Amino acid sequence: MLTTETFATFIANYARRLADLQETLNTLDNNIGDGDHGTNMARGFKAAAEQLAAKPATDVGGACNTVGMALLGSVGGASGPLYATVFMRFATAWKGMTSVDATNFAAGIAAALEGLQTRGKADVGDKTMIDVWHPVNQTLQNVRETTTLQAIVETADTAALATKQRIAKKGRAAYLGERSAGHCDPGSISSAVLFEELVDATIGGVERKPWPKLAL
Amino acid sequence: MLTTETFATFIANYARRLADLQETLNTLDNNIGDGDHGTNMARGFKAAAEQLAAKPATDVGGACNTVGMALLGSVGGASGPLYATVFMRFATAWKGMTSVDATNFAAGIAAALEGLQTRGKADVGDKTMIDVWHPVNQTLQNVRETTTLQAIVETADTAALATKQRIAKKGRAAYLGERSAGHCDPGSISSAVLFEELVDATIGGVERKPWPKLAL
Amino acid sequence: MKKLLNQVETYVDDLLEGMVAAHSALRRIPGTQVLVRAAKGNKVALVSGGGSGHEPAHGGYVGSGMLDGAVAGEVFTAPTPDQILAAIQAVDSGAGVLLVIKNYTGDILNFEMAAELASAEGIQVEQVVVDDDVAVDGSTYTVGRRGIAGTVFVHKIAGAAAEAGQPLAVVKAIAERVIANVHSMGMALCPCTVPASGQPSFQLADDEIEIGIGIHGEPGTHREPLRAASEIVDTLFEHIWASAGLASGDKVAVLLNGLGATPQSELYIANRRLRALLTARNLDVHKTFVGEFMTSLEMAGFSISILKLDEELKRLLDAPANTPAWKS
Amino acid sequence: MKKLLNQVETYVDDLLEGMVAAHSALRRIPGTQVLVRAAKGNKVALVSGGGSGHEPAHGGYVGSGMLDGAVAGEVFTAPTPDQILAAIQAVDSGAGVLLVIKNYTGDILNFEMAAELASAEGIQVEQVVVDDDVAVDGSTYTVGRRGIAGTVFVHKIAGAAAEAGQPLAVVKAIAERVIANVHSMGMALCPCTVPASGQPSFQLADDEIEIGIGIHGEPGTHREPLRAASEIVDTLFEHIWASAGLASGDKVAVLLNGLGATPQSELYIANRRLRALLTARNLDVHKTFVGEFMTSLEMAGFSISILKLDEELKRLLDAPANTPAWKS
Ligand SMILES: Nc1ncnc2c1ncn2[C@@H]1O[C@H](COP(=O)(O)OP(=O)(O)O)[C@@H](O)[C@H]1O
Ligand SMILES: Nc1ncnc2c1ncn2[C@@H]1O[C@H](COP(=O)(O)OP(=O)(O)O)[C@@H](O)[C@H]1O
Ligand SMILES: [Mg+2]
Ligand SMILES: [Mg+2]
Ligand SMILES: [Mg+2]
Ligand SMILES: [Mg+2]
Repeated sequence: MLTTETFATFIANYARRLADLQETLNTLDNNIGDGDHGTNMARGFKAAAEQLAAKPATDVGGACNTVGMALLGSVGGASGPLYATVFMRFATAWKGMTSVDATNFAAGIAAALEGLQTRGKADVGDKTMIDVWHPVNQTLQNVRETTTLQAIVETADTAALATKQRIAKKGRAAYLGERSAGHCDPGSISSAVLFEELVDATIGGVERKPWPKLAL
Repeated sequence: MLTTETFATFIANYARRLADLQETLNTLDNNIGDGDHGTNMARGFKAAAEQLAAKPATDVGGACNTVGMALLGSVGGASGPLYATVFMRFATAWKGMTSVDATNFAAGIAAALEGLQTRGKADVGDKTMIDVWHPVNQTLQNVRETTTLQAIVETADTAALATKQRIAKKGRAAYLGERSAGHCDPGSISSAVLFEELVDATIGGVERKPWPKLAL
Repeated sequence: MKKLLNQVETYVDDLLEGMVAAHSALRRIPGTQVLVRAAKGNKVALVSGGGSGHEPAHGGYVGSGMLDGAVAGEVFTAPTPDQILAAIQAVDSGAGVLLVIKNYTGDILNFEMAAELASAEGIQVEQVVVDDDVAVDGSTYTVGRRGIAGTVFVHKIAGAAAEAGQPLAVVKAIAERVIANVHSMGMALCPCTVPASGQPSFQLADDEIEIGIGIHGEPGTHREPLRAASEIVDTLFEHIWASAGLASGDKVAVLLNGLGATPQSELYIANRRLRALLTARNLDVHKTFVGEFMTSLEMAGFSISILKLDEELKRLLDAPANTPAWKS
Repeated sequence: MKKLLNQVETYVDDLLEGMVAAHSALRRIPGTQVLVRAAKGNKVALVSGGGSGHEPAHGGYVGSGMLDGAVAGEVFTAPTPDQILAAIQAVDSGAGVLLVIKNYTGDILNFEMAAELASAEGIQVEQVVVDDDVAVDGSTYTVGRRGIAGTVFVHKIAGAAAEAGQPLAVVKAIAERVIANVHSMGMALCPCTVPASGQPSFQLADDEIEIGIGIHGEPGTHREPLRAASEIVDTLFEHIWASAGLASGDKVAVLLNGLGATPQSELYIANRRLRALLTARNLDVHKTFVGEFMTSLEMAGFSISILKLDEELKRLLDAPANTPAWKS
């Protein structure tokens, strides 16, 4: 169950994962962008985890708000406003809740996706993190059991790896044109990892994928 | 015998040798200087050989003057004025002569050494071309037979290689202090090659030393 | 990674401190990565910025006749909205603020969020997006073209208009006229290394160059064999010519921008050919600027920017400016 | 060797052509490698020069308030006397010519020969020899110290005195006062490659730096381990301090000179520490110049020059100048 407490665990764990994966994400971004996605994400979620620990929230929405603001003030780049938007939308969707049920969970993800698309104006298939958030949202429309949240991890992982063959149409990688094909989108990988940690903190038992081996 | 004709041969051969040795001399200069001695010398004597061929001299002194002026206008660096001075002094010493006898030959070398020291103010042992010209001049004071000119080649070769262990006190290499030890002085090597070609054109039979192997 | 730095984490902080120490006309807003003029103007203010690693951009263009504020993100990372907002708040005199943004998703998103926040506070904010890089054909990718070194012309010319007391709408219109008339393209001989990553941003063989390079170490549109400087200039110029809509007799200004590690001698060697090409097309070169204006750390390579001038743009380009990196 | 050039043989010719194309106030004396002001002054003239590869030096300092002529040799090779003579002849207005020479055997020999030829023609010629590099202790080696980036201060200040109409003897005396009061030292992270040789001028391991580097790609006085920028600045500053005879309360000008491939960000990171050191010794920093002033092709590294100012030197440093590479 996603609660104020498991949400904090999620953020702490995700921050740790990002620190470990920083080089992998940078290398992915080097291939088709400017090589800073790992540094950006690690810096942002370190700040988010610290601020959440310093000022524990009393509800999930409040915690999301803290994370969103922390990201907004520390990441920059394209991913900063985008991930900040995700958590701001979570904050609105889950405002006042100390635990989030399956329906609200799905509503939060849908709101986040909507926020991402409003901000970034990317379509599915443009080789951005939308390529992960969109299928995850679809999976959730079908599978509403909290205990089957595991399914969205599979969806996210598969979707993230599937960005590899695409030609980027949005973000910095778009300037490479066809040269962007053959490399996974870094923001999609960081999103897949987010779902691994979100679901693991919520229902446990998620197996972490060996991303450096899979994505590089 | 050094004649107007053999002098022209000397310059043509020396220009060719310098073209072959350009990289070796550059590498030597890279070690303790700025890496241009080979380029400088090759450029200068190419110009000298061309100008001498274009406007053949009627006496050795005139040919020396042509070479000196060509060097002055094409080399630059430290070696330009120094080698130009050598040929200007030759020009004065051998003015009007169509062949240079042993006594005049020695006088010309002595005048060149004196000119080098007046211009460059280096002492023997400072790890400059003086370290070659000075012993060559001394050898000539003792051995005045044209047929034993071969002796000055040995003197020059030995002296040039002996610069290796010295610490430079003049020229660009001086700024390296003790780090200049362990590398032959490029200007001394180019001077040794000059004596090889000068003597070979004059009396023949000089064996060209494998400088890239010896000096590097 | 061989760099002159203290710690990777303090790279931007250290450089901003060193910049303010060097230039007394710059002031850093405490607690931020924002540089503003020490003396605030009473006029429309210009704010630009982006990731760090482009020095002298953007802080080097803060000063009379150009920018009022420059916001520095981490290396090659667009700055966060709170920093941009701090810059807007600091420079606004009531006459409004023009944001000069380069067309990258990160820059746009962060500057736009800051603009929304500033507008909510009642500050008049307008923005222009520079997209001078013809390497990327705007029609194929919906993101449009990138903004690169031509941005400096926007700073200079819109800055002169603001300095002359023009209202926000006019300053914005002039900036847009510069953007419409400036076309650029770059190439790289060697990549650069972002301090935080420690790895070269791409690998190039000894006989390869990247064509159509951006200013963040990212690869270009494609690779070509290394060849004579003049032939490389020809390639870049043909791309620019095809997009720029220039005609015989047009007056232009030229910016030959080193990306960081290219000696000025080589920039001049490139300019020799560029001038010959411009002359051959009967263009009237009003001014040529050669140097490092918008860099990618220690990348070796250069970009060409050509700005078509009308009488007003020419006058504003020539107008006085006094900033660390541009004096006229 | 990866360089932006056409042919090695035309490197200098091409760059001079590109330079003249970029800067309409420069004129090249036909058939030479000499750049002079397009408009000849009626005053004492300053001529400087040396090998190429130091761009913007020396042609970049030709213009009002600085040099009248600059002579370019081959890359890192002192120019020949005939070229220097052509420069002297072209700039002399009858008021005499001051040669600003850096202390290298090659430069001295060639400039001296040219001076002899010019004097023989009845031109008043004086010379000063800049020897600001404290890395080489002048007393140990009879050649004395090298001349490096501090030379630019000589161009600026003696140039201002000449522009103000001072006679040759006074301009020379002022140049000598600058020389006596400027002290410099440099370091390299990476070597450079002279086009004609095609090989890096030395080899450095990834964790090594050269200390006490000159400006011709030659190795420095010794090697040290790579360390934080601040510690490197400390090392250079201590050497300068030991030689410069500075005292608490002295007014100074500072030049932080990139050698070619060092990003401006890193120069500013160095300046941050340098300023802290100067402040700690209670020196009054009148002005700081950060950029590329006297380079070694694409060498990575930098030098620090500190000039002790008196009232007159300060006034002349601040006086207007308008050259491609220095505007004030
Ligand atoms: N318009 C967009 N919509 C959604 N996601 C985007 C968009 N543009 C970029 N992204 C995501 O952002 C990631 C890059 O983030 P990052 O490297 O941190 O920022 P930057 O590109 O500014 O350096 C990409 O991998 C992509 O997933
Ligand atoms: N003062 C001097 N007297 C005699 N020879 C000198 C002197 N200074 C330098 N040289 C010679 O000049 C050579 C270097 O010539 P070169 O590399 O062509 O010029 P530069 O040092 O100006 O680059 C040295 O190897 C040395 O033999
Ligand atoms: Mg990135
Ligand atoms: Mg040399
Ligand atoms: Mg980025
Ligand atoms: Mg030399």
